[in-house]
Amino acid sequence: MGQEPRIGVYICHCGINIAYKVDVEAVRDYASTLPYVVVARDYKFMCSNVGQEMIINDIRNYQLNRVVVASCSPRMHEKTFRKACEKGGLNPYFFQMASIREQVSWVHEDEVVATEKAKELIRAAVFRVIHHEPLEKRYVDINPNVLVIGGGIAGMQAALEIADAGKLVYLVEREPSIGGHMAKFDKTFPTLDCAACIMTPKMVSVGQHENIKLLTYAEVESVEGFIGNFKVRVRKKARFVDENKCTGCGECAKVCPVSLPNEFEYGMTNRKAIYRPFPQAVPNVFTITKEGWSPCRSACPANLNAHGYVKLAHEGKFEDAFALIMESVVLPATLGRACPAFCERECTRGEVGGSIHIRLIKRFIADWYYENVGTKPPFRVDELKNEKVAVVGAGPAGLSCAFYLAKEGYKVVIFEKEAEPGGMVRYAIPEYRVPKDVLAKDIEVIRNMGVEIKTNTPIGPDGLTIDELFAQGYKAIFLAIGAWKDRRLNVPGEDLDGIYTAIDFLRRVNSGERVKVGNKVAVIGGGNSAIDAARVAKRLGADVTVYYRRTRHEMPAFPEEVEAAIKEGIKFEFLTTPIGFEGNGKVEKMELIRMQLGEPDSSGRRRPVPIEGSNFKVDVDSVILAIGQVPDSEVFGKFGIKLNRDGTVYVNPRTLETSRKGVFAGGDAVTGPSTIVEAIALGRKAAYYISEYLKKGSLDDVNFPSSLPTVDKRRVLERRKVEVIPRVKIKELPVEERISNFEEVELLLTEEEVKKDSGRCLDCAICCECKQCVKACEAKAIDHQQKDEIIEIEVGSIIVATGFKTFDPTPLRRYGYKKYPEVYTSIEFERLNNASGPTEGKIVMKNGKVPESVAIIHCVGSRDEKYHPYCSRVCCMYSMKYAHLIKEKTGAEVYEFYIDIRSPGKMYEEFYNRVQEEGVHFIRGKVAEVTDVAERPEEEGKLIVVAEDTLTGRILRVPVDMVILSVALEPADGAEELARILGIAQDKDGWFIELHPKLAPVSTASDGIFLAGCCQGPKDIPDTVAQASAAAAEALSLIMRGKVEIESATSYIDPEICVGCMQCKSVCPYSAIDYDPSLGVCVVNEVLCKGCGLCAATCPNKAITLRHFKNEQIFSELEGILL
Amino acid sequence: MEGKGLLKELVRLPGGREILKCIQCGTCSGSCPMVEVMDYSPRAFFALIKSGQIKEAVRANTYWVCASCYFCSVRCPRGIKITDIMYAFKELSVKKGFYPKKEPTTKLYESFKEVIEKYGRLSEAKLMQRFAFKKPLLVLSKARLGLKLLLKKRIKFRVKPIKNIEAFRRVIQRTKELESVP
Amino acid sequence: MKAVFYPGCTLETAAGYEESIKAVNKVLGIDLPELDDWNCCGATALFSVDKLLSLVFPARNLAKAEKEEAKWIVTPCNACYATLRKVKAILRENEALREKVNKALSAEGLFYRGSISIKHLLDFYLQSELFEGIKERIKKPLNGLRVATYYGCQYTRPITGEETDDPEVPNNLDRLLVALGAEVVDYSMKTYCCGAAQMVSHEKGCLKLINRIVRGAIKEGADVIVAICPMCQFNVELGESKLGYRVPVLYFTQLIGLSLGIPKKMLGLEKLMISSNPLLSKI
Amino acid sequence: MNEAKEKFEPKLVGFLCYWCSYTAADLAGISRLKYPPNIRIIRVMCSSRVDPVFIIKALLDGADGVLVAGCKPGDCHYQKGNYYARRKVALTKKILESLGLEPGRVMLSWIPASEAPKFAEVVKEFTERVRELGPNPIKRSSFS
Repeated sequence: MGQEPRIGVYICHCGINIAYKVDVEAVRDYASTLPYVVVARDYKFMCSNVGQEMIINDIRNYQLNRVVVASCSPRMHEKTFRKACEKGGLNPYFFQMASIREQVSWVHEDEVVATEKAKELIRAAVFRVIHHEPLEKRYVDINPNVLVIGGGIAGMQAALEIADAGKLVYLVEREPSIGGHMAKFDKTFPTLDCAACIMTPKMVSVGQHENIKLLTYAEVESVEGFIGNFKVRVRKKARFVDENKCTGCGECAKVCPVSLPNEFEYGMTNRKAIYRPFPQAVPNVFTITKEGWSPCRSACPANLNAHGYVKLAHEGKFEDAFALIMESVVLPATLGRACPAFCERECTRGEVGGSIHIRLIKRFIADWYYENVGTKPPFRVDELKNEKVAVVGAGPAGLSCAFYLAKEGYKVVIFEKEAEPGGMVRYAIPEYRVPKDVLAKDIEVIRNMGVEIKTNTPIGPDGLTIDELFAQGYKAIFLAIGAWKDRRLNVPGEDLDGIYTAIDFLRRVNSGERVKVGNKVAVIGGGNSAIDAARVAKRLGADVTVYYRRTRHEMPAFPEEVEAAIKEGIKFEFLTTPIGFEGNGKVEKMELIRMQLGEPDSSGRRRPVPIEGSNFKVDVDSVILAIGQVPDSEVFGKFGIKLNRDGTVYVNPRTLETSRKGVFAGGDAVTGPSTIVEAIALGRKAAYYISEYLKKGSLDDVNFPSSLPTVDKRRVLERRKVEVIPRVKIKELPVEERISNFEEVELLLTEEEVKKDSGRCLDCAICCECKQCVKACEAKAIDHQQKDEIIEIEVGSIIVATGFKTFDPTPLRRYGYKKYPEVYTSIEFERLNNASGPTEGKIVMKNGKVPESVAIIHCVGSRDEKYHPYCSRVCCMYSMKYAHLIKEKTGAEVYEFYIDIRSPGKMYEEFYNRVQEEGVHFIRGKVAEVTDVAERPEEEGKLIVVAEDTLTGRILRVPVDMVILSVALEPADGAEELARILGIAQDKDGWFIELHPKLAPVSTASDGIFLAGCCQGPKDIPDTVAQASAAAAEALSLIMRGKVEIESATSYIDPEICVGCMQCKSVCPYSAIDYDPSLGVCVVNEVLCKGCGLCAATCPNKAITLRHFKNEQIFSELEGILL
Repeated sequence: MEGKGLLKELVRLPGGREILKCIQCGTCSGSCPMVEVMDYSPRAFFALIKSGQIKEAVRANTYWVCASCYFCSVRCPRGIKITDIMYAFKELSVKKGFYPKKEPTTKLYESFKEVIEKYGRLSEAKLMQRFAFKKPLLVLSKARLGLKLLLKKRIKFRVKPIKNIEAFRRVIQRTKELESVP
Repeated sequence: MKAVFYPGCTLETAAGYEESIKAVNKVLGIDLPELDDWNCCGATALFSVDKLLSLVFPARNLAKAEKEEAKWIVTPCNACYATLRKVKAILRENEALREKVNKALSAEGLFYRGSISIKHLLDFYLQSELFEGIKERIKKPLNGLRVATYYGCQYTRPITGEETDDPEVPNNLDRLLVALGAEVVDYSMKTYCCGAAQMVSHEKGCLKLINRIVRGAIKEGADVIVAICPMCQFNVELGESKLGYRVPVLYFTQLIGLSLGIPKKMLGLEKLMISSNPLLSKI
Repeated sequence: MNEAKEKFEPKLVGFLCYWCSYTAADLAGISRLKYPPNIRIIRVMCSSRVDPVFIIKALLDGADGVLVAGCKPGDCHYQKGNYYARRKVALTKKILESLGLEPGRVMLSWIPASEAPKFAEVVKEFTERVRELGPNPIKRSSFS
């Protein structure tokens, strides 16, 4: 403890802030009775010079060696009083502060209680200060870089001030351009000078200043550290345009097919998905709004960009649409007919008028292309490569894989056992669904890409082997042998004549054979091939019944196919299954048993179980078994390729590699019977991995390009009001015609219908990645793959200038905002009046007419306890600005409905007078409501503003053409989040709190963080700019100081006690503790130590003390409290 | 009755203190369906009180013609429960007996009270009969309507009191006793 | 979930409200017993002249309902609805008054706990299961009928925390009628006051109010104004005949009845002063 | 006794981290929020400095309850000190139970700098809770 403590205690009245609750004299008298207290005084303002002098003199006169001040919070004046002690020749750490304002007088009602609490806190401080020790000062260097958050007028001003002083500024703005609200204004009050004329040059100089690092479309994610040394992480959102390459020419926007409400114009106009908020934007570059993938695209197994080609179709750009399709799938014309169209099931339009005819649009695009362009591939081979790849099987999977490899430049040969390529599509899908010539064109495109198809060349026993293929120099092999082997029932009589398997049956019909099915045909099964077989048999003139062992609900066949079958007069018998066939040589009778559904099986469907004794027989001429297929794959087993139990080929699910190196597999051969589009998807995936394999030899760290998250339909429907538009009706061949032939059932959409239906697209993802912009961009600036990037910066101080947003008056239903089109918010009117706004500055109504009378309603959302109790400060003035502009531009009658006119400011009152003299009607009364219900003839067709003229006591009904709501200012979105990140405080209304309203108006409670502009509270442009300069000055003065004093409270390890267990070392967040092996103890590196005290609390032996927060100091403080 | 004293009393009324928060914006008056038949609009009425012209205020019919649609209360930017204050005034004025004699509503409400205290329920017919004693002309003017309603079987002259009318009257009696004790 | 019905004094003389409620409940198989021996709630009038009594009267009904172990007390009248809600709120806030009131009620051996909740008949029908029931039983959807939904002021006001809809622009009745197939017009006068009891003493002033209520409906081309409160219906209909308008004013239960195919006789439509025939022919 | 419980005004000690909770307390003052006067605040730089010994000492010296408050998880000014604080407080509660003291007398709370109302709320709630628990038995015994 050193020499005998001599303590001086000083109680501050803080004007009356403390004195009105705390009996300061009583407290002073009490303090003087405390141990070692030599002198105790009270004074009005201890923080004033006089107060400080008092301390300094007492130190000298009474040889004080300890000082306690009871006043505000240490955040406020601890530094002040420490300095005072220093001046008095005392080590500043011989000082302790008791907060009796923030912690007593301001928060407690009862005077007596408050006084008692004050006494205790002072007692605690006295007890504590006794144990204080001298510490030497510590300084840290100030990093001279500054971060400014927010690129509005405040942020720009601050940034320029600092940059001009030669210091580096990072300016972070979350919008694509700087400029903030002021960039939206046309004129500014009271001088009516044009905002653009002030803003544009400022914005340009910010954009070009060598000391300003501009980070637009970026947000601060986290801030660590202290005054002088902050570490900041900034997320730079992907704008999908290279800022350095983009020249701002705008060609991209011209071709972008997606438009949406323009936020900058508050939805009064539309913008494209690729956009620039306004022509003078800085940086003058474009940005793409991309919210992920549209549901249609995510739903597609091949992730085919339906959104994209639907938009292009709408624009009539069918050739580009075809190219876009071919980027993800082959056989577009086929898919346009026979695809289950998972996309349409997910289409958001489904909920508002029925999904878009995505499949038929694809069909139209393909047919159009073949008719108008031919079958040349829509894109060129990237660059030719030497490697050869063999593909086994010319079905959808094989063709797809081959096509995309060929596109990459590989030499690809397909080996097909059948006479014609196309696999199942060619041989199992009936003509009436996919005509052969259509498939032929689809395949022609693939051939033209350079793919060679060898038909009638099986691989296997009666052909080449895998080894031979490798021997012939093929570097990789893709197996796409499909699933052609029909499952069997294994019941008696299954081998009788007249019993076909579905695939075999369809194959024979599709090969042109006239199959005799007789009159009564039974089809067994519920899958797509069952339905196909049934409909084909129907067309062969038979009376067809489908027998399925489950119910319609469980049928795997596509609902629409089943529908069509029923339409065509095909009968269905559910919950029945054959248990045997009779007849001599040829089948005549079929015995069936009824089933009922039991427990769900592995497939999740309820397993059917036979009902005892429910057997019955039916007469049949032929039976078609369509109970599923499996790959015909044993032979490949022999080639050393691992197979699964069900005969499918085993592959690595990620890379599609088989057990044999260089051999890949996909399609039905891997998945079992599936859809065309799934096969094609696997084909393309295989192509990707094969190509990578051939380039890299290994696929360990290779991954198929990942998909984007799917956009949430709800959000899409909330974006704007969506009215219900029914889908275009499709025409079908009349039933009687169909069943007599194999003509295509579904008829084409006309070009008009395509354009109409595609026009219903809701642009779920906003950007549809149609790549038109890429095509249009000379500068090659667009990069749809761009990702968010995290930028780490280090600064010494931070200026927050995040501004405000305007109040949304929709909840104030009585003013009819959004109900009556001629009711505008003030900020909307700013745009309406702006020369570069939606009407080029003409003040006109939605119907184009000039308003003859306009009402301006003040205090909308301000001075209202239900919304914002505060006055928004700028509304009166801008309202009068509007009044002037409206008069000037239209000569309309203008009515200002106000409660009180607030025009405190240089030349403001004068402006008020001017507007009065211009003949604007000032009506003192808050508007009760705006209605369109006329009571008098002159009110017809107008908006009637109802209010009491409080000066005459009359109730007025003023008919007007246009109403402007002068809406309140509120804290910007995300203010709360930012407050948390920065550790600064918000007041009850959400504005950031300054350290002191008078003495430190732009500082915050966190040292080194300053405020500028409306984020601290509503204010006009002059005040904002002034505050911005002030904040800049604060930051600069900090920089000029070069270093800043920091807490000297660091940890110290007593080597006598330390056992070197290193627990402290393990917990220290700043790795400020090292182990000294020579001594076997831990040592604190004081430069790194930030004095949190974690180590001290952790040390099991209590070998660590945190200076100024030592145990005995805390303990004695406790005793002081609890005595 | 001394104005200042009354102001104190008003402020003590439930929600009464809120009167002092009024910023005279006139939203209440603009929203008031009955404002046209009021001597003073609700806003002006509050102005009288705030400026201490209490006597003038209580003589006004403002609070009596309040139809209690609560529009003002919903819309008041200061969150003043205006309608409730109007009720408080009515009650106070009855207690002190200074309500505007010419205001028919007061009579109507009295008749109303008499009827339900007698029968436990209201009957428009009985109400009108009683009201007739107090405001003969006004009621006479409604005769044609009465006839029309009668034809539509929408008037019942015979009212039977509620079952437990005795118990009900006891409750009323007890209430009155309770009221007499402050 | 037991509910008791609190008709309020004006129901029996209201133009077919009671009849239509009974008929609709019958079709829907709803059992909504009338609160035994209920008394007048006192409405606006009593509140004005006698504070304590104005609390005791409604409290008596609430206490009786609680005694019958009802969870809800359902009323077809806005005034009753508002009064009951208001009294419940006051007695919730103010313990002293609650004690006083219970002292008074003890004279009849009653005690008010404050457990009961108060429902307007409209909200009662809008409970999901009942609402579904109505939808299922619709026989004659009100297609092509343009309706103005007139809620009156006291359905959503005063704000006591028990309201189910926006105080200025409610939507519940709209939902119901849309479900019945009617076309609900964008009606600005939904919650504008009809003048209530002031119709007696200040007819002139009130007619002005009725005028804008009706004009608002006519402006949107409504075939009918739909009311959910006897006082509103009475005033508007009366006002119309004085002002010379002919827009029928029906109770929402009468429209439910029509959509359920209940014969007009059983809905008391003949009691209306403005004939409903024109719109019947429209359906 | 019951009477006594009515009147009992617990004495509470609050160890507040300087960066978040202490700031919140200041803000509560600046916003003139009212909360029970029972709490006495001791400033620590980080909640992790609060050694279980502090808490136990406070209770032995007769505090009826101890509040430890720090930054919200993830916002600690010293990166993750508040997580350590959480463990330390949990540990302390165990010790108290073994001493036969209600663990309810110790409370840990995250109070961000900007959430003055929360601070006031926490103090109210904690004061009530401890009032329910009644006077600290150790103190009682020491007086008997």
